[in-house]
Amino acid sequence: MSRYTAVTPEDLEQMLATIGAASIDELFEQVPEGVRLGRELDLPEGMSEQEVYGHLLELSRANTSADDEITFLGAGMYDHYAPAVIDMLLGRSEFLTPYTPYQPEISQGSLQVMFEYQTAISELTGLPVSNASVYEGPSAVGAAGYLAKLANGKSKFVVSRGLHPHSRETLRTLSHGYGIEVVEVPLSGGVTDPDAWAAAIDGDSCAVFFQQPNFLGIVEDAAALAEAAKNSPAVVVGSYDPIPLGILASPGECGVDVAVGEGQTLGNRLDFGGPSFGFFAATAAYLRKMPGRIAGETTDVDGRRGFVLTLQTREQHIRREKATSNICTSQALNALAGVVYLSWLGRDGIVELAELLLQRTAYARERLSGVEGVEELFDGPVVREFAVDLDVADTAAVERVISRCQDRGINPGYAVGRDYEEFPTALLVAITEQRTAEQIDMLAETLAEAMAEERAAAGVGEAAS
Amino acid sequence: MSRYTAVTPEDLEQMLATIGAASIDELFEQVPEGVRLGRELDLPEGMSEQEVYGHLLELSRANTSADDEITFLGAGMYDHYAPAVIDMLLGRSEFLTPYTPYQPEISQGSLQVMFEYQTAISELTGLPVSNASVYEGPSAVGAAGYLAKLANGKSKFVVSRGLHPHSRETLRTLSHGYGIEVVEVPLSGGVTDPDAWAAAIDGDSCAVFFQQPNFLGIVEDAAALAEAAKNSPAVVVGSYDPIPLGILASPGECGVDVAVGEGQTLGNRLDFGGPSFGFFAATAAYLRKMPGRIAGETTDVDGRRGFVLTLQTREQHIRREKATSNICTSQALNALAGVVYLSWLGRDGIVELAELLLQRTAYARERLSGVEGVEELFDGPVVREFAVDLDVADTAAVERVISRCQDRGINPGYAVGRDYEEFPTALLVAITEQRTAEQIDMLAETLAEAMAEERAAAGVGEAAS
Amino acid sequence: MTTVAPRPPASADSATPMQRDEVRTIFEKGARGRRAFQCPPAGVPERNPHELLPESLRRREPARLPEVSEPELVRHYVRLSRRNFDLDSGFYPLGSCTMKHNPRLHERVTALPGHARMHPLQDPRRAQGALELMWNLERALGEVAGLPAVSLQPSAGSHGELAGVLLTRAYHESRGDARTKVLTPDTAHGTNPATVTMAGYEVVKVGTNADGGVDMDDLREKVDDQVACLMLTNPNTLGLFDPNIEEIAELVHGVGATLYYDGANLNAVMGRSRPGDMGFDIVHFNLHKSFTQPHGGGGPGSGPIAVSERIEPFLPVPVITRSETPDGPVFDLDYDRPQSIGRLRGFQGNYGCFVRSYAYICSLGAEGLRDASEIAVLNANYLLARLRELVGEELPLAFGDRCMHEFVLSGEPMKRDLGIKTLDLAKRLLDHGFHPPTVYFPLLVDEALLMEPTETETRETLDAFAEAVASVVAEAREDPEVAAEAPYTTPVRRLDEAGAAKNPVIRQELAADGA
Amino acid sequence: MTTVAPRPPASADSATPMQRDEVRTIFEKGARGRRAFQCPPAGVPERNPHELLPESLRRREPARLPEVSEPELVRHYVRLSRRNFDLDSGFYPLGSCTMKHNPRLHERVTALPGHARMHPLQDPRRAQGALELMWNLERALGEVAGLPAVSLQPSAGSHGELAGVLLTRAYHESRGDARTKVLTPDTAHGTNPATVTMAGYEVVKVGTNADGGVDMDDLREKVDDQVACLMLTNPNTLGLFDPNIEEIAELVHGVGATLYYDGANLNAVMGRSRPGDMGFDIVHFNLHKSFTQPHGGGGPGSGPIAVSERIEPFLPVPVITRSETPDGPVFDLDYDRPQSIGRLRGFQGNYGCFVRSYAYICSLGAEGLRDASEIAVLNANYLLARLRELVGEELPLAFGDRCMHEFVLSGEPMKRDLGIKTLDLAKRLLDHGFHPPTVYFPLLVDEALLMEPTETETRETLDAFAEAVASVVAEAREDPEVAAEAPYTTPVRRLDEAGAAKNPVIRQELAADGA
Ligand SMILES: Cc1ncc(COP(=O)(O)O)c(C=O)c1O
Ligand SMILES: Cc1ncc(COP(=O)(O)O)c(C=O)c1O
Repeated sequence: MSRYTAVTPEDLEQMLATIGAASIDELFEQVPEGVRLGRELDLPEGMSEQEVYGHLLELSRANTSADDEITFLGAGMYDHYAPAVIDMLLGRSEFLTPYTPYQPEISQGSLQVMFEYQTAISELTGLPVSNASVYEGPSAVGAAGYLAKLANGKSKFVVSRGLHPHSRETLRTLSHGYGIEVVEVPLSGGVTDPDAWAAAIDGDSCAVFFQQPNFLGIVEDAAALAEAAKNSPAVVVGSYDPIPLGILASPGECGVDVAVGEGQTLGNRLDFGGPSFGFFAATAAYLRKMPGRIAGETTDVDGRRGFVLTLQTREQHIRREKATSNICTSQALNALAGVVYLSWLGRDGIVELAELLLQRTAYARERLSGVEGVEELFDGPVVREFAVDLDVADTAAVERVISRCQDRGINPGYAVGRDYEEFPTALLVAITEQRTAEQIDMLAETLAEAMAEERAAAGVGEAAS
Repeated sequence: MSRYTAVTPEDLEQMLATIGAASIDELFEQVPEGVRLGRELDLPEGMSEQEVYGHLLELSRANTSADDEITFLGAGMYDHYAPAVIDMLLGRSEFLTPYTPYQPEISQGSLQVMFEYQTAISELTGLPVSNASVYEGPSAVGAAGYLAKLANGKSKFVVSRGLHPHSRETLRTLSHGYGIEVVEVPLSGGVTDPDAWAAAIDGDSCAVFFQQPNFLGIVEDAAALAEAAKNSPAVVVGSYDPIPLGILASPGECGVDVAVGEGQTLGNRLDFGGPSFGFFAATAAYLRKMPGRIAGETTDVDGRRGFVLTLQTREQHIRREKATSNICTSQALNALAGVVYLSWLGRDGIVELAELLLQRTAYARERLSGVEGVEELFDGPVVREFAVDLDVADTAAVERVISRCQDRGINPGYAVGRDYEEFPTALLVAITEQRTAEQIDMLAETLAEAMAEERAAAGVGEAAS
Repeated sequence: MTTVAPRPPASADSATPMQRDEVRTIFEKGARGRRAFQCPPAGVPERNPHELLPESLRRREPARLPEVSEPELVRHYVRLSRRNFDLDSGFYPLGSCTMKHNPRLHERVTALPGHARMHPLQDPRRAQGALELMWNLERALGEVAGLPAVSLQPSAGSHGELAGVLLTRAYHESRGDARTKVLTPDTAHGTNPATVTMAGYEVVKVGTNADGGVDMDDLREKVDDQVACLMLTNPNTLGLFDPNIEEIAELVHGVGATLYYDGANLNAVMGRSRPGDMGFDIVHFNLHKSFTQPHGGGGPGSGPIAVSERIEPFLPVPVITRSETPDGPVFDLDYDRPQSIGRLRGFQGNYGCFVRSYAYICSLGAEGLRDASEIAVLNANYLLARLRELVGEELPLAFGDRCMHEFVLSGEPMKRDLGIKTLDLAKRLLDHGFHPPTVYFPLLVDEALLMEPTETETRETLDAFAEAVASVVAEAREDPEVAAEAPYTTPVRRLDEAGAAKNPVIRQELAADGA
Repeated sequence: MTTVAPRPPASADSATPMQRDEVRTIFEKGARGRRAFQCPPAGVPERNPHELLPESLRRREPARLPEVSEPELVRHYVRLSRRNFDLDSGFYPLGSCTMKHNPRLHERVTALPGHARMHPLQDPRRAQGALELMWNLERALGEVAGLPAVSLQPSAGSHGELAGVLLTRAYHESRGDARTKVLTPDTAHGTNPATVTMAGYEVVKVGTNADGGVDMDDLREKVDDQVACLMLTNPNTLGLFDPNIEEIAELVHGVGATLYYDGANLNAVMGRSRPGDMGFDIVHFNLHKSFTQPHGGGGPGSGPIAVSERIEPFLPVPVITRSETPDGPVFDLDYDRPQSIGRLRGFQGNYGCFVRSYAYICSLGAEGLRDASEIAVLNANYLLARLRELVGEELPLAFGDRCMHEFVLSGEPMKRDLGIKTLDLAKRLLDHGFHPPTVYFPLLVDEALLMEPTETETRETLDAFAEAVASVVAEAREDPEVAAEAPYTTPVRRLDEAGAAKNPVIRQELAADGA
């Protein structure tokens, strides 16, 4: 008998008798013979709990995690500290194991969490409307595109190249289906080229997309980018990193219509990329075009305050082919982590944390720029991430430098050239509150060593030193 | 403001006003000036959560844990697999954070757990009466001694040298207070010398103590040991390893009066030695002499079934100097792990697990006896642990051999000579279900290498090979 | 409406009574200045923050996040959690959702730092464990589906559907074949038609025949060379395996369309029948159903897809590769897939979910997976038999005679004869401590009740549930008002959903402040 | 007794109603043959088990442990857990117990494999992290106590007391001084006299004066050269700091006795006053009180002791040592302590608790510890002030005017004037969602209520509690029967404790079987 099932031989006998069937096989007679498998699946034998644990532990040890090296790798997900309360709350059966709250009377926990989450995201973005989460960052950008399509039916997405490559690719994949063209606007001086941006926006623009801070870590002039779209039909979509929003002008303050972003940094694990959540907030105008679940406040028959899923006529289970999105299962648990994290940080804490990132990032930028063969790529303002340019041959050389650093226990960041042919030798370095001044110093030293090695191997500079 | 407190400056002002005090200092005026500290404690500054986590992580990495080596170290605590359900249940606020269940109406969870635990321990030991836990194994032996003293007031404890050295030492420490003499009975052929045992027991014997399996891992003839005390006033106390009890004759079946033991193996962590729990079971005769909490079944005013702390007139808070023990806070959470573990194993599972240990231990014993310079110390039956004798000079040499193995990633066990001058070169090897046949083979190979090295260094045997 | 509804015996399962009206959000707790977070010192030479980030880029209004101490934070959410019903403490026969037991082992292995603390952009050479796990999971899912290639990327079932329809589009386009329509049965889950629209196709509905299967005549009529795909759930949302599946596949393939398998009901047939063998080209899995992810109150999930040879070139990037080397196998991520539809999201998918489902497959093995499906079907048929025995007249089976892993009862007779609706029954079941089944779905059954017990429930639980349903029906025979006003024992009772939608309050209003 | 007691408004804090009478133990669930455990294969050549372990040593009757599947196991205990009140969801002003917030960080760090998976007999050279942590904790506790040496070994407060009195005995014996008596005030906790007996001394009680302190005349009378020790709690269990502490110390030391500090109330004075400075020779700490261990429903705890120079040689073995080497400090365990009283238990104590309390001390630091005590005292005085304001007549403060971290009210007037006892008030508070204070302790106050709010509670909570007490009193003024029959909203109501003790059923009866 399996440890997860409970049918003893006596149970089986009695249950079959009640059903009036002679065997389990009889119950499967519905399945036409031609499509019965007729053999056991070709999979390994089942294992005991301890063996499965052992196997998964072994696999985990074949990974170099953020516990195994000092990592400055970011580029969309960041090694922030998530407080222990989050583990505890997310581990509670009551939050972990229910389905989507279809029965509000016995789901007030999940529903109130959604309401609180929506409030927190609304505060953070300065926009009045938030849903209860979408899958994650890049697909949230895609979802914003679909909202724009439903809203104005125009034919063109104007996309800053400062938008994360995964977001741009996702947008392209999804928009191919419903037939919207994607036009990219280049960066200039590390930010979205304002002239090219203005020039790309016209009466056919369905939506415009930028990222804040952009992929290179630089803070865009979001208000100006939004302003440029003002006289077009385009929905202005900003993809935001939420922690810097503690100090950055909010989407609402900048005239952004839809603010989305990756929620991993808000109390979620790295988890090799997921699950995390995407947040999705908008101006009131788009309330009834929003994708996904939304919780609303109401009262019960006795006049007690309560919460329900609301505006469900937007959703697939009611509107089917006319729904504003096909999303069903979303990321409720990760969004719970998000609102707990934001409540943990608190009103003052998020400012302090963002200011801390600002200081440490400035320090790291300065330290690395002092390394032989390393210089600042652009000098715009940064909060938590910045790019340097390495004086090496090409992207492959950057990757070798990274690898040399990793062999010394430090992951220096991301090779920007993997996604940007215009920055073949750039390295993107991310800072979190977990990266101390001491570790930043170690990074500078290690990078210096790795650069020296790489340049020696390539015959550049003081080859022999 | 600290993250664990909540008094804002406004709160403080208002609270002091309500109290009618001008300052917090005023509240401390009760403390005579002569004993006020008048300075800050000489301790480091407080740290943020992430910094404390980092510090404790660093300390943990300076330890070689059972995750960092393949360990055959036992001698009282064993590296068993505890299922994940235990972490979850013990992490639930409802079990983790209440105090002792003084208010039964709102403590039925804890109380029913105690009742279930008592039932499980009673089944396991074959004795009708169990308390809800004591601190841990050796002090449970001490507690059994005190029970015997209260029961018959005799003057001598007869103790097998097969009893864990920590238990013997604890018994000696505690009995010194109330003035009972401790007499040790030697081992013969690896088990308690039956003649010496019989000879030591007389009309002054307050209690007799043995361990099952004994410290060397050998299964004692518990029934015979108990039988030998039959015509004396002595309370027969057995200290049992609970998992082997899946197949070993139970204390109840052997005529043992009080069965105690270390509960760590029942779902508790190693934790460098604690917290775990001690179990304490007895024949009905000793019910009203038991130490510690006992839960009992009863009904409420509406006739509903419920549980309460019972027989409290034994306890310190009621009987004060006449109490059967001074124990108050005990090990409820660890006992919860115990009953969950036993329920997880289940009736058939505990037999299967013990039989598995039997087989693997036999295999390991055979494998190690085949290693050059290693032979079986005694050949009595063993379930989960056994001793081999190393052909080396002394206990220090054994410890060097152990260390050489550890440098190769394997901890081969415990140097018996640390506690038994009569077995200076013995090595005690423990097996759990986490030690696979493959790991046992590795142990044999590693031990062979380490022995060869040690003997080479000492100039014994085939020195150069 | 009578004011004193007969109430069930007072119940209280908890030792911390919370007054029913005590509902305050985290924003209504705490006080200005309280905090749970303590910021570590920056530890670097301080620079002028306004030089680092000019005023013009800074936010003017603070985000008014909650201000609570850690104890307040913990207490708020622990108490709030208890206002949820959950699978770990009660039966959850929510049809189409496969609420099977979530082994705690999975939470343990997922939390291992080597999994949980892995950055998604880690060099694949230093992520061999993760990639091997994903590779193994892909192979296992492919074997279960009977299809050769798998992408783990989609984030949930509906995301998998979108991937699948976009794959279909890419496939047809690669052949220069611009099609316009996708067929979906009227029993389909709402995500299917919604997906079709999002992928730029027109939805064409196919009817259901008297046995609950696809109406073959209707299908024959609608299938033509403008049809890109037929999306099917099999067993379908009535819990019935379509006996014409082979013919359906033939028809669809006959016009060059693809056949898409909505895998939400895979829990019925694992190890007994495979979509690939039925002729499906594309399958999505709901790892959070058949492969037991805890559902988290609405996610996360994971919706991998398995595809046939001809669809494989179009799979999303990156694709995991495995090459044999002298040092053993090496895994990598392949981005160089010229025909790929591209990405559907960031990184490589919901890896945390992969770890759980992989652990599940390792635990069960081939036999265990088959066993799971068999017991799921056994349990469903047993529950069905018990309910027929007890309330067969009031709640007849909507279609067929036996079921697969779930079944649909019609509440029509109950409504007609006793005057209580399916919704009333559902609400009254709450007072019995059960989560109700899925209600009013599938749409084609009036007053539908879709029940899926799953394999992890005991016979005793099924009996107790059947008896609870029977007792509600019996009670309604006496007094339908009881159910009509249920529930009585829940933290709140029936909520004004219409009012909520009409006048949406979807965030907390906060006091303005000048700070 | 009236049958229809007036009931408070119905309450339900949980979404899973459990019928009040649904109480089944794990032994009453499941079925023969069910299991949650799957045994791994032995993987070794199989030997005849009966040869390995002869029949004569084998058990005849199986241990009839529960037989449940994993889902049944989880559901049983998750549901059971909700029949507990807990600190994470409610106020717990249990006097003398210091139910302060348990930071979840502590559970996280304790679970790190390098702590949780450490074998206690690991070679100290490979346990440097653990030993350093213990060393650091010893130093910190010593500094808080104002005493030079610490042993972490005792498992709880009462175990620390036993260690302390045995140390006293060893100390006197080392001087050839056989003493027979130990003094304890009548306000002492029960563990004190119980400990004295276990350590082979006679208990001599010392009275309490009108101010709630030690009766100095009585003390002077009883202190003589047969007195081995005076055990004192300071502040005492009335929450009062003894103003004569310096004189007491002088008297006790004057006859050559030791002074023992029961540290259960240390939370009042951390960083403000130190037992060592007051003249105490031996102090026990309850790490599970002042240093915030979660109490686990009755443990585990940890009861380290700090001692003066003259007591140090007798500390239990092993003792942690630190030596400076060229490679930095090295920690070790020293067993070679000829004057030691020996061991009190296995291994080195409850290390898991040390990790938590060490983390706590690291978090708070010097200032934070002082702050904790200050706010504990502030909160207690605030609650006292609020209660005086609201119910000062019915529940007057038993002694003194202000308090330290806790205080004792007398329910005497309430009983006399309103006809409800302290017990009734306590039970009625359950319906308000509060854990009652400690009742009927200390013994010398009639109808005592000992309240300790701790520093981690908010003012709002203290207000709500005070108002709840006031509302119970007000209600009793109307109708004392309400409280007399309370509680009403709990899973069970008043239980028959007398019956339980008279006819003890302390384990489940199981059906006999022949298997
Ligand atoms: C039949 C069916 N198809 C598709 C879905 C959508 O899956 P998901 O919620 O994972 O997006 C569901 C889930 O409810 C379903 O039941
Ligand atoms: C004043 C006092 N002394 C001693 C103790 C005993 O401590 P422990 O329960 O840790 O054994 C307690 C605990 O309740 C107490 O309050």
